[in-house]
Amino acid sequence: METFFQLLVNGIAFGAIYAMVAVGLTIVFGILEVVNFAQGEFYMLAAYVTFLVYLVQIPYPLAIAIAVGTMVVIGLVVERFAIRPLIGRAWQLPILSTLGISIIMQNGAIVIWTPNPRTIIIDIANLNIDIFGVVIVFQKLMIVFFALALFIGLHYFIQKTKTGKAMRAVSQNKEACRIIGIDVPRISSITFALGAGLSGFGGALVAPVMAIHPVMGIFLVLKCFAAVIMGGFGNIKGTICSAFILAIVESFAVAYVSLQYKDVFAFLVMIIILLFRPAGIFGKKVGI
Amino acid sequence: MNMRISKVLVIIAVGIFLLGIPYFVTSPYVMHIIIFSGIYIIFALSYDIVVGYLGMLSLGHPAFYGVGGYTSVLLVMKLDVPYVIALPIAGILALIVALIVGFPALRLSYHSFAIVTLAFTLIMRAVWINWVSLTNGPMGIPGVPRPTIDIPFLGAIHIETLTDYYYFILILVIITCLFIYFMIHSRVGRALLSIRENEVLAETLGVNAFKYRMIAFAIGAFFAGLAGSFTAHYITFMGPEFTDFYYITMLLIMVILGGSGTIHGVIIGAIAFTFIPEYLRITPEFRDVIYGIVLLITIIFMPEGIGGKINEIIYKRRVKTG
Amino acid sequence: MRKQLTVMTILFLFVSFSSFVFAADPIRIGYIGPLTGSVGLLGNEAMKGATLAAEQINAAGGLLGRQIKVYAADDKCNPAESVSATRKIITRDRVVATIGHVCSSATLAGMPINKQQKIPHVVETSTNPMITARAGKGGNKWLFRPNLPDDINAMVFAKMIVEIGGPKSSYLMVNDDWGRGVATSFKKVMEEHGGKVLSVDYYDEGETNFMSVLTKIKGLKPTSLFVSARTGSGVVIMKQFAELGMKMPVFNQGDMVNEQFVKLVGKDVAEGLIGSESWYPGIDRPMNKKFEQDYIARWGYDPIEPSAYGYVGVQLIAEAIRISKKATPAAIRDGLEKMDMDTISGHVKFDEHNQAWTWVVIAKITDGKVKVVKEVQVDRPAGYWEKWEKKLKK
Amino acid sequence: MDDVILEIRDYVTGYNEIDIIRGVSIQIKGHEIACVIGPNGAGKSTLFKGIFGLLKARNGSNHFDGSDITNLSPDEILKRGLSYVPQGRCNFPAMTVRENLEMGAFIRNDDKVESDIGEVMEKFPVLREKENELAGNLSGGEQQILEMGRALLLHPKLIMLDEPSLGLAPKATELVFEKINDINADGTTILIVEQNAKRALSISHHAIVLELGKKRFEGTGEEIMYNEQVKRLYLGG
Repeated sequence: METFFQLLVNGIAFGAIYAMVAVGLTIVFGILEVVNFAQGEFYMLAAYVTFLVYLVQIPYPLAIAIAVGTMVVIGLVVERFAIRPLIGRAWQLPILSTLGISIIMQNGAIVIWTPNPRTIIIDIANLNIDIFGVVIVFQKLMIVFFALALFIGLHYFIQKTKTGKAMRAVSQNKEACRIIGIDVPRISSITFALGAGLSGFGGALVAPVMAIHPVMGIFLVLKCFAAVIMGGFGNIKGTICSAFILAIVESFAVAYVSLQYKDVFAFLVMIIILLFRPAGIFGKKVGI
Repeated sequence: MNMRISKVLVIIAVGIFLLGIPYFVTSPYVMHIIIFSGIYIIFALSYDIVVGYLGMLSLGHPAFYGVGGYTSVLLVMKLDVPYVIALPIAGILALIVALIVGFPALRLSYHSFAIVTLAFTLIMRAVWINWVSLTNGPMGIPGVPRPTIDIPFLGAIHIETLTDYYYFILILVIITCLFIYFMIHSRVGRALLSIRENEVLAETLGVNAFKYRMIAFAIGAFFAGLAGSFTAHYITFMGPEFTDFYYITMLLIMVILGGSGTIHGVIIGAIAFTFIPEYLRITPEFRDVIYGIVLLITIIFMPEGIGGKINEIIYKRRVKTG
Repeated sequence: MRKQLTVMTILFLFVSFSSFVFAADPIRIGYIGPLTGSVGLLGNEAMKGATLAAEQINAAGGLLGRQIKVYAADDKCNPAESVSATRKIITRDRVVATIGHVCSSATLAGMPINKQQKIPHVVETSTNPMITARAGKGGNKWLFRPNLPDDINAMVFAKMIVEIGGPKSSYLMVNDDWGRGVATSFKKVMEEHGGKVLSVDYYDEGETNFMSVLTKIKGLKPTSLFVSARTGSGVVIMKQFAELGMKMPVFNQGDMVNEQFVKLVGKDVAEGLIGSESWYPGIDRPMNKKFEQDYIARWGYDPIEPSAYGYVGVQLIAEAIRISKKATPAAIRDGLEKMDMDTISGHVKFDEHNQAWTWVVIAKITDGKVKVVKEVQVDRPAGYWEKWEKKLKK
Repeated sequence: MDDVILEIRDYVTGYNEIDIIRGVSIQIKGHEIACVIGPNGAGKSTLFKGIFGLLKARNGSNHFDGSDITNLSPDEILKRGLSYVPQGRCNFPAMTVRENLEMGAFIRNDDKVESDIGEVMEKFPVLREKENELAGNLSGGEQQILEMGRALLLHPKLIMLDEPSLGLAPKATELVFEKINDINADGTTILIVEQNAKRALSISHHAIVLELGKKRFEGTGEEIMYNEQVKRLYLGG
């Protein structure tokens, strides 16, 4: 029984991380219609920025803010120079361009920081909280908490604020946006930066409990793709639910079936769902 | 008439040049890279059928390369099947796998297709790594025999030296080029182009888009399988590393920089990107960064690639000269 | 028409490139190994060790009046790349001998090229028994291995796991040729000594989530955990091990018992880790102490196992040249056959399968420092090669 | 009649390398309903897109309400009081009717938006009725009315309507034209493109006939309706 609950808790904690990165992917897809292969790299870079900033004795919460801010800026630059010039041309081009960015960032990280892993050691982050034999460290609790807070904030932002409404509008009908005076490229930039920021937030949060290395993003982002497809491209709630489902399925499958096929479970779930529901479990909504 | 004669002369010259390569290339290392260029020409051309002519971004191509490699290696080593038979079976099995994967995947949206094919590559890789009793898992299969081709009445040809391998891959490259050339100039090719340009319109003209997509996807897999089989019997080793994601980056650069949808462009891309990385005297860490930058710059500034640029120049000149 | 011309021009360009003649002044030695990718760290460390050895030899006047120069080629831990890298370094850099390879699959794919080109190779990090089973007598006479294969390590270390760690063990291994090889040989030896393996799990390099598998292992209540992992995954495993409040002793085959690792996971988490290798820092011999000091002086940080292996690799080639008094590939090969030399990773003398029988060193992390527990000189078990030769025939 | 509010001079525009509008000059006076008719491919929609800044002018100029709007961006043109309702359903299907109307006031930053939405709903009661329904669930006519209502939120001086009755049932068409008349009655100038030429001409004060990117005829609605040549060519007898 302990094992069961421990696995559930593990699944939820990783689900929160998957969801943060996957939501970024899904809103970028919803608005720019681009599958962002570099999303995992934002996660990786943010972890490195957190590490570097923490190294010069800047307190961890501030380090998170700096990491997220850096990712937002990088996101804006990437969107401006590698995505925007390609919008409206062949649909593969922006995807290939994000793939190129991903290769550059990942190998650039190897060049700059070597493949050696780095870590941040914060005692409070690694504090164990033991509830009847089910253990979770403080930082993972924080990750789940911040993820949920972020999703609620994001929901409010998209539903209520002017920029959020404009984002929804762009994802539903770009033509209509232009005739009511919405600056579509500007909204696209904001969205891309937001996606990068979400991913970066995830990276900054896991930095104290994971090893930081150049390929940490790749493994993660593949699962996030699965979550995005399962949730229905561009469907935020569907993506969040799928991310948690995948992480929990993975958690149990690893313990009860096999660790070797860990990366396969998520994809099998995704493919089986696509066979029956080509638009994902939650269906593709119009817009985000 | 004049044009035609000069064309024939050029073809003869190129033919002599290609046949003569083993006689004036003395370095085994350069021969090795030339043979690898041949492998990558087949691999990249087969990928271009999917990316360039079909217009679908498949990330599943390395898996077919692996299917081909494992199939012929296992057939030859475990069942003593002659290589001449194992080679086509490798291609056919890759083709069958492509049909099975394509059946659900080609009905999905473009983006889902890209990710599902990526998932397929990862799943196949997991199978090869973990099905130890069949594939020997991550240890790989060392000591893959070099190909022997039995010809009735003439005896067996043993492919052993680099020169032998060179002529063998040359034949395969020529077969692949001719096949693709005739395919794109046939009904199938025209159907594919019409689907790529405007699927809805093509459907209204009675082109069954799904059927032609399946055909193109399967043919691409077939040639990838051949390339995989050749590689395994050339390296004399087969392992799951043959399906690294690294190959996708390389293929994309060859195809996109070369010019997707142009045979000569892709050939140039494949040769250039087999030779350049080998000759670049830079720290290997930088190489992939440079790959990424080249890919990015090509996409942003020259999405039609080198082949496309050449076509454009030729077209303009023809227009000018009338 | 233009396309054929372009192709021809490109080909000519590269062909002419290759005919550059390099002045053959220094003795050229090639290092082939992973310089990029997930095990790139190990290859780069080995290269640093090799460079240090070459520099020391040069500073002492070189060999036969010539300097040594080490060239590097990246095998990316990939068999196809390994073949290219081997051909490249032999043809283009005109090396007279090569050392290297971390991944056994890369070694197995590169070996035939060394044989074909008649260039001796010293493989110093790969541990798959198949490698030397295929070398020497009746096989590839150009390949030599100074470090011990997995199953030999197991004979010493697996027995010790049962002795210190108790009878029940769970395995967590990297899913590659090395991890799988270690698992198989350790399981066999442990069972022979009355141990029981409760579970064997394989993870892919780069994995970041070990929570579930560790939770499962925790539930099985083994008396010890045996991990074969390199530094990167090792860090994540140990962090999550501590996160779950697990307490059993952890044994490691790989790169977790070193001071870089202690820095990465923190003193408390690393405390008590036990590992085995052919080399550890802190072996109490003047030769080893000098190597460690020199390495720190040259590169600014502590050496890890591959650093030592790369160092030994170059020293062996140099010694072979000294023995034969000639720096040609064939002479080096002959020199290696006659090798009888003390190195920082044990005494190297190759047998008929070109395998040296050195020692196994056991070390433990105590108070955040690596402490050598014991060194065990290994003798070849009776019937060892016969067993592998039989397997190879199958 | 009032002063000229929109003046197009020798205007040329098009897509890619092809000119669709090949030198058109039109003057629209304030408070009138003007319509542009012509066969398919005459460039009617292209003309509207060009005026609204969605296409670059290749020659000539557009002046609106005393200022040059040639090649201004759509939001600049909107701010000067020119709104545009394009052809087909051009709204946000996954937003409610109210949200769609709010989006109409996107470029406004004042606090009167709420009351203006109330006014629009007053004018078009069907929108009030379906306030919280998703726009995508509305009928074609209702969506057209929604889009017209949305355009009104910027208090435009001129609205360009591209094929407002496209795909609508006769009854819905009637309703839409009724509302167009209402909007005009409030003092807004209307410029309209219609395939339902007879119906459009019947409410228009001023009509322009385009053919192959050039102006062929111009006159009052009535004149054009009864012009024999126009009748034979475009009105189907």
